[in-house]
Amino acid sequence: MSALLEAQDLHASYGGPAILKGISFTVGEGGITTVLGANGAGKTTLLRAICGMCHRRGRVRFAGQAIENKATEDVVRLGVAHVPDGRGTFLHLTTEENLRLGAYTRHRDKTGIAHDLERVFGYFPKLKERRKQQAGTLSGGEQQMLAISRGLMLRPKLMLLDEPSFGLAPLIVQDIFRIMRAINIQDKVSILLVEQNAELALDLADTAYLMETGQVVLSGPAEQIRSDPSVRKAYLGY
Amino acid sequence: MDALLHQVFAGLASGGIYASLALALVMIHNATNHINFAQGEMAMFSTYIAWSLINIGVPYWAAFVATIVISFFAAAAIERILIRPVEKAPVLTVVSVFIGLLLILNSVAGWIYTYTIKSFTSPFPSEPPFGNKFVSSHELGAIAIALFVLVAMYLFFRVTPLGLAMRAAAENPASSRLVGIRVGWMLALGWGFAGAIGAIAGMMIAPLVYLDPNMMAGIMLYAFAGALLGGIDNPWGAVIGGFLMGVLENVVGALIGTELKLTVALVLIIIVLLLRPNGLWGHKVVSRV
Amino acid sequence: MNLHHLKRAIMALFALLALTPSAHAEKKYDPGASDTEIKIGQTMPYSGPASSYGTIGKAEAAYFKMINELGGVNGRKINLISLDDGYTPPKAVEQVRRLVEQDQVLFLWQNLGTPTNSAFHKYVNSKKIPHLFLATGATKWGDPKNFPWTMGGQPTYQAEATIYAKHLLKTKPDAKIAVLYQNDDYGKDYVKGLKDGLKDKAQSMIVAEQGYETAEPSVDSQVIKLQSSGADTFFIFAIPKFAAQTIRKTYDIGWKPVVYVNNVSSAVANVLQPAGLEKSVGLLTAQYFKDSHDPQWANSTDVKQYLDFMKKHHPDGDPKDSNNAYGFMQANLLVHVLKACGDNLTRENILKQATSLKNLELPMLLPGIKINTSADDYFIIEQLQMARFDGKEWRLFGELLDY
Amino acid sequence: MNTTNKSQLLIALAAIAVALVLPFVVPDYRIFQLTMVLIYSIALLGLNILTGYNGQISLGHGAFYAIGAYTAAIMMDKANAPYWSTLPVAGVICLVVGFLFGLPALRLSGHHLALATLALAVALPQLLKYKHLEHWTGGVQGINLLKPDAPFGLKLSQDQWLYLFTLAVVVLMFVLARNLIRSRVGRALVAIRDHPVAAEAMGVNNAMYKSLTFGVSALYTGVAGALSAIAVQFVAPDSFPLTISFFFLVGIVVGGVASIWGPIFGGFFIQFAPNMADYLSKDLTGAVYGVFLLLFAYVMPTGVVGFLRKLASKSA
Repeated sequence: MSALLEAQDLHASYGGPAILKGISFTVGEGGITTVLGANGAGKTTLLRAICGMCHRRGRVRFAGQAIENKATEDVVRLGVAHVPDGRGTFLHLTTEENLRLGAYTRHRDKTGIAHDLERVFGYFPKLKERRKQQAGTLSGGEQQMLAISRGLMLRPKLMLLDEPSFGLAPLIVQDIFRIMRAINIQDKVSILLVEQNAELALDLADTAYLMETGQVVLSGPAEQIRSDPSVRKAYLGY
Repeated sequence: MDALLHQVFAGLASGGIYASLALALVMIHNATNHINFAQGEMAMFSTYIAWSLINIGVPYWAAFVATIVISFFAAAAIERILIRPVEKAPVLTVVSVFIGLLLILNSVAGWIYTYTIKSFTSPFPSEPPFGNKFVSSHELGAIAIALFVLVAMYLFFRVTPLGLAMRAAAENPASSRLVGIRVGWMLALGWGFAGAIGAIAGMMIAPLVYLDPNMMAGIMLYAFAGALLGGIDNPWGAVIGGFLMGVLENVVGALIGTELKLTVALVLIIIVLLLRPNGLWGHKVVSRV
Repeated sequence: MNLHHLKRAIMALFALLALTPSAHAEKKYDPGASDTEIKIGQTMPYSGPASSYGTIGKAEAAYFKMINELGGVNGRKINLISLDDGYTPPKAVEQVRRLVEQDQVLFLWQNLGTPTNSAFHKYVNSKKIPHLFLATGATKWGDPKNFPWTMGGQPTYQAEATIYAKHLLKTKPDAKIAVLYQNDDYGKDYVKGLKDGLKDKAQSMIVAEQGYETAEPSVDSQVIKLQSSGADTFFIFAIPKFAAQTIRKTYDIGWKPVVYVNNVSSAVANVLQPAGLEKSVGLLTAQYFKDSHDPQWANSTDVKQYLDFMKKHHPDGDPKDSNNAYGFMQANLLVHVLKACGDNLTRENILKQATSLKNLELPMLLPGIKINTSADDYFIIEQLQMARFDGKEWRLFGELLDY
Repeated sequence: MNTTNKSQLLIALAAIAVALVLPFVVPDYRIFQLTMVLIYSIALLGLNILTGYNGQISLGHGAFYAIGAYTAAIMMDKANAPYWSTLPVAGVICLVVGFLFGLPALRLSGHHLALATLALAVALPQLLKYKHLEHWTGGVQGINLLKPDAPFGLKLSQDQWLYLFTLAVVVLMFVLARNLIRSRVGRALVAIRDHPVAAEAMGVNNAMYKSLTFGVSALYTGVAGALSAIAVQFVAPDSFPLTISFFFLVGIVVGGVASIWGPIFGGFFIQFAPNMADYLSKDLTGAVYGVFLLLFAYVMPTGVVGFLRKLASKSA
């Protein structure tokens, strides 16, 4: 499996103290990589650093291109869909408008967009019901579905997902993770998943990294990480 | 009764003025979430540009189009150069920049063109239509143009991807970048369009109230009130709000006298806003936390 | 007459003055005066809502610059310190105190605005600083008993309105009157003058009054209301912008009353042209100085002087703006007063000279208007002449009317 | 008392010491200007309590300033009331008006609140000129007042005395404001500004607090207005143009939003920036003032106080 995304010695900050202190990782082409860690470990910043949403230093390559100096929208245009924490919903716009915005970079492709809309409605039929509704009125779970769908509308090569399970009921979380796997397999989208729920994340991922205070402390295939005693104790609770 | 009817028509005519400037306010609001207090002065300055062009012999419609284009680029440049540095500053700082811009435009216009009033050409016939005594051709024409701008703007925001992207950029810049929207350009574009709409408004207003550096002071207040009354995020609402404002002001003046007409009109609007916090036709925003 | 001639004429005047006895009198100075300089203070609305009047101060400064280049007054340069008050009373107080206490001007001159001057009226009188020829037409500036140091600088609004009242009573005693006025001291002074002039008939003759605020975009609504009152005579007491709107609207709605428009808003270029000359036919007003762009004065020497002055010395200003002509005339008047003071440049003497003008004729004033003042008459211009607009120019008619 | 509190107290005492010396070393006309700075800073403090700490934008504080000024003027002119007695009355009247205005206003937010307050500022001059109130307000002509002499036979000029009197009021008002902001009430205000929903959930009565804030804010501005009437010795509708409300807003931005010291700097700006602009250009006075605003926004987007804090934290 060749690397789709590769970061080396990545540092990041928001102008103040360093949040990422030189970390390296890769996301394989077609694979699912997960980053685990406690609150404040720097997981969200890691995703933001890839997309140029904070000050960063180091090397990041995506699909063979250096992106460490690219603006957010240019990284996105290369095919990186970032589903941010807090879901980034356009609350005043309708569900459908939110989805159309996902496909903004190829807004001339009318038939393609229509097709993709149907595809995401296939994954999340709830969204079709809420199509004309203001997105601010959707429930938390629906907004998460909307956020993932919006990312999909980009037809990305890589999706960055920031805690998709956050604040959602277990059943909905399972649903979402099932669909993420489907997206990975059917749509050939590689995934970088940041998650608190280590159990679920390790089930889904093929590779895992463990972060503590801005550094990678452990990495390897998901199975191996799962069996690591310290991880079991700290993150899996058994 | 005839007099009251006449007041209603006069109110509609002034309402058309408020509506056209209100549209520029809606444009910037939808693109940037700000209320641009300098909008009136920008429109005034655009009108002086048109006046200068007409004065050196450029035919009216050529000057009209040229002014719109110049205003578009000038407004976009203002956003890029003057507003961008405070993009991330607290909203009050931005308001302060707007006030600064207002003062600069007003003062520079007075310096270049002096404060004496100038008549401004109307593209419409000088005879009132159908021989009526209620509305002049220009007033009717100005209303028609305001409605035309309204429809164009509505379609732009509702139907085109660019319009959608602009609304998105205003609401949530971070998310917008994540779908590939160049937010900086959306803001500049929003200002550009608002500048262009303001220019149209100015050129329609000036023949009625005459061109002078302070021409927009009162109009801006009414446009602001009208836009909020109708709903600042909705061009239709803002236009209807503008017309309502014009009629309200005239009818109140006719019924209770002029001494307190402004006060009464404003109190009425605030009562409406208390009952309908998003304006009469604004979009209700419900958000879950 | 070109500039060269103007310069020569002024120099000749100086030569004459050098021969007058006062020039040899003992030199006496109060603060602000010296062998080389006369310091004068002024507040003007260079910013704020009344900034359109700022050009008066600029025209006056330009005039003194010209005079100084020609050698000044009795060998002294005029130093006009003109400060912005933004047309707000607190700022005016502050700036006047600066002028008096820090800059130590000899006297104050042409301060603009009723509210602004009102704010420091008492202060300058308690300090005994001459407060001369104010650029406002309120009546209270002519009260030598209570405020001996303050003098107005133009016909009062009330007096002007009284003249209209008299004219109306003579020509149309059964008129039904509608009044449009600016809702501030300026407009209300006119209304008061009109009512005073109509005396006991005011109640019955005035059938409708409508005020407007300067912040209002248009006065269409007021005009319609006034029309519906059935009035056949219409008084417009407004500033140029609203007067032009009113004249046009009155015509457009087919209302044909006898229209009186106040002097401030009677300029052909600034008001009647924007309103439409054909819509202005028959307007009445009272004048005291020449409208520089009225064709009938095109050949008069002083108007040419004025236009020449504007071109050479105040090129940023609009010569059509009657405010500039006003400033030109006022600066002229002041130079006369200062010359008359000779070398006795005390505040007392300045006031004395300002209050003993006899039959002075000034450029830009209508032919025949003479300035007379005395210790108990502080009004400098007390003559006006009625005029009717014929579609091209104001036709003066009748006598000069004193008040 | 922790170290920042201590150093703040030291700065405050030093500032008061300088302020006490000033009237004895500068001429009367400068004292008058400094008195105006103090007066503006009280008004700005009031606006800052509302806008800075409670997050409600007001474009209409000029109205409260005017109400305070007219209260003082009418009391002194019609009832021969001593000047000092007008301050509490002006404050209470503005408190009540502000509170009553705040009651409905709290239903409005953002732009709508801005419009409602703007309407207040627009309507007030009209009311002052209203024919049925003319008897009290003096209508368009306004009211002239006399400046108070120093009491107890003190050998002070009128300007010196009024300055010292104003300074005392400033110190009192600032101490009260500081205590208010550091109290539970103050924390509630900030909570309402930052997390309205959460504040409500935690049992903060938003509605009550917001209206009260409006009232207190108006009280401050009203007291400032009363002082201004005494200092300027004149009130008229033209003393309170719409621009004054805008300049108050600008003043808190320049000084520093949500800071106790900001209003002092803002007061200096409101007082001296127009003079500077006038000094630099007669043709473009307004434009120069506008450029000042832009420069302040660019160089010190968080106001003078924010700028100083940044400098201090960098040097620390």
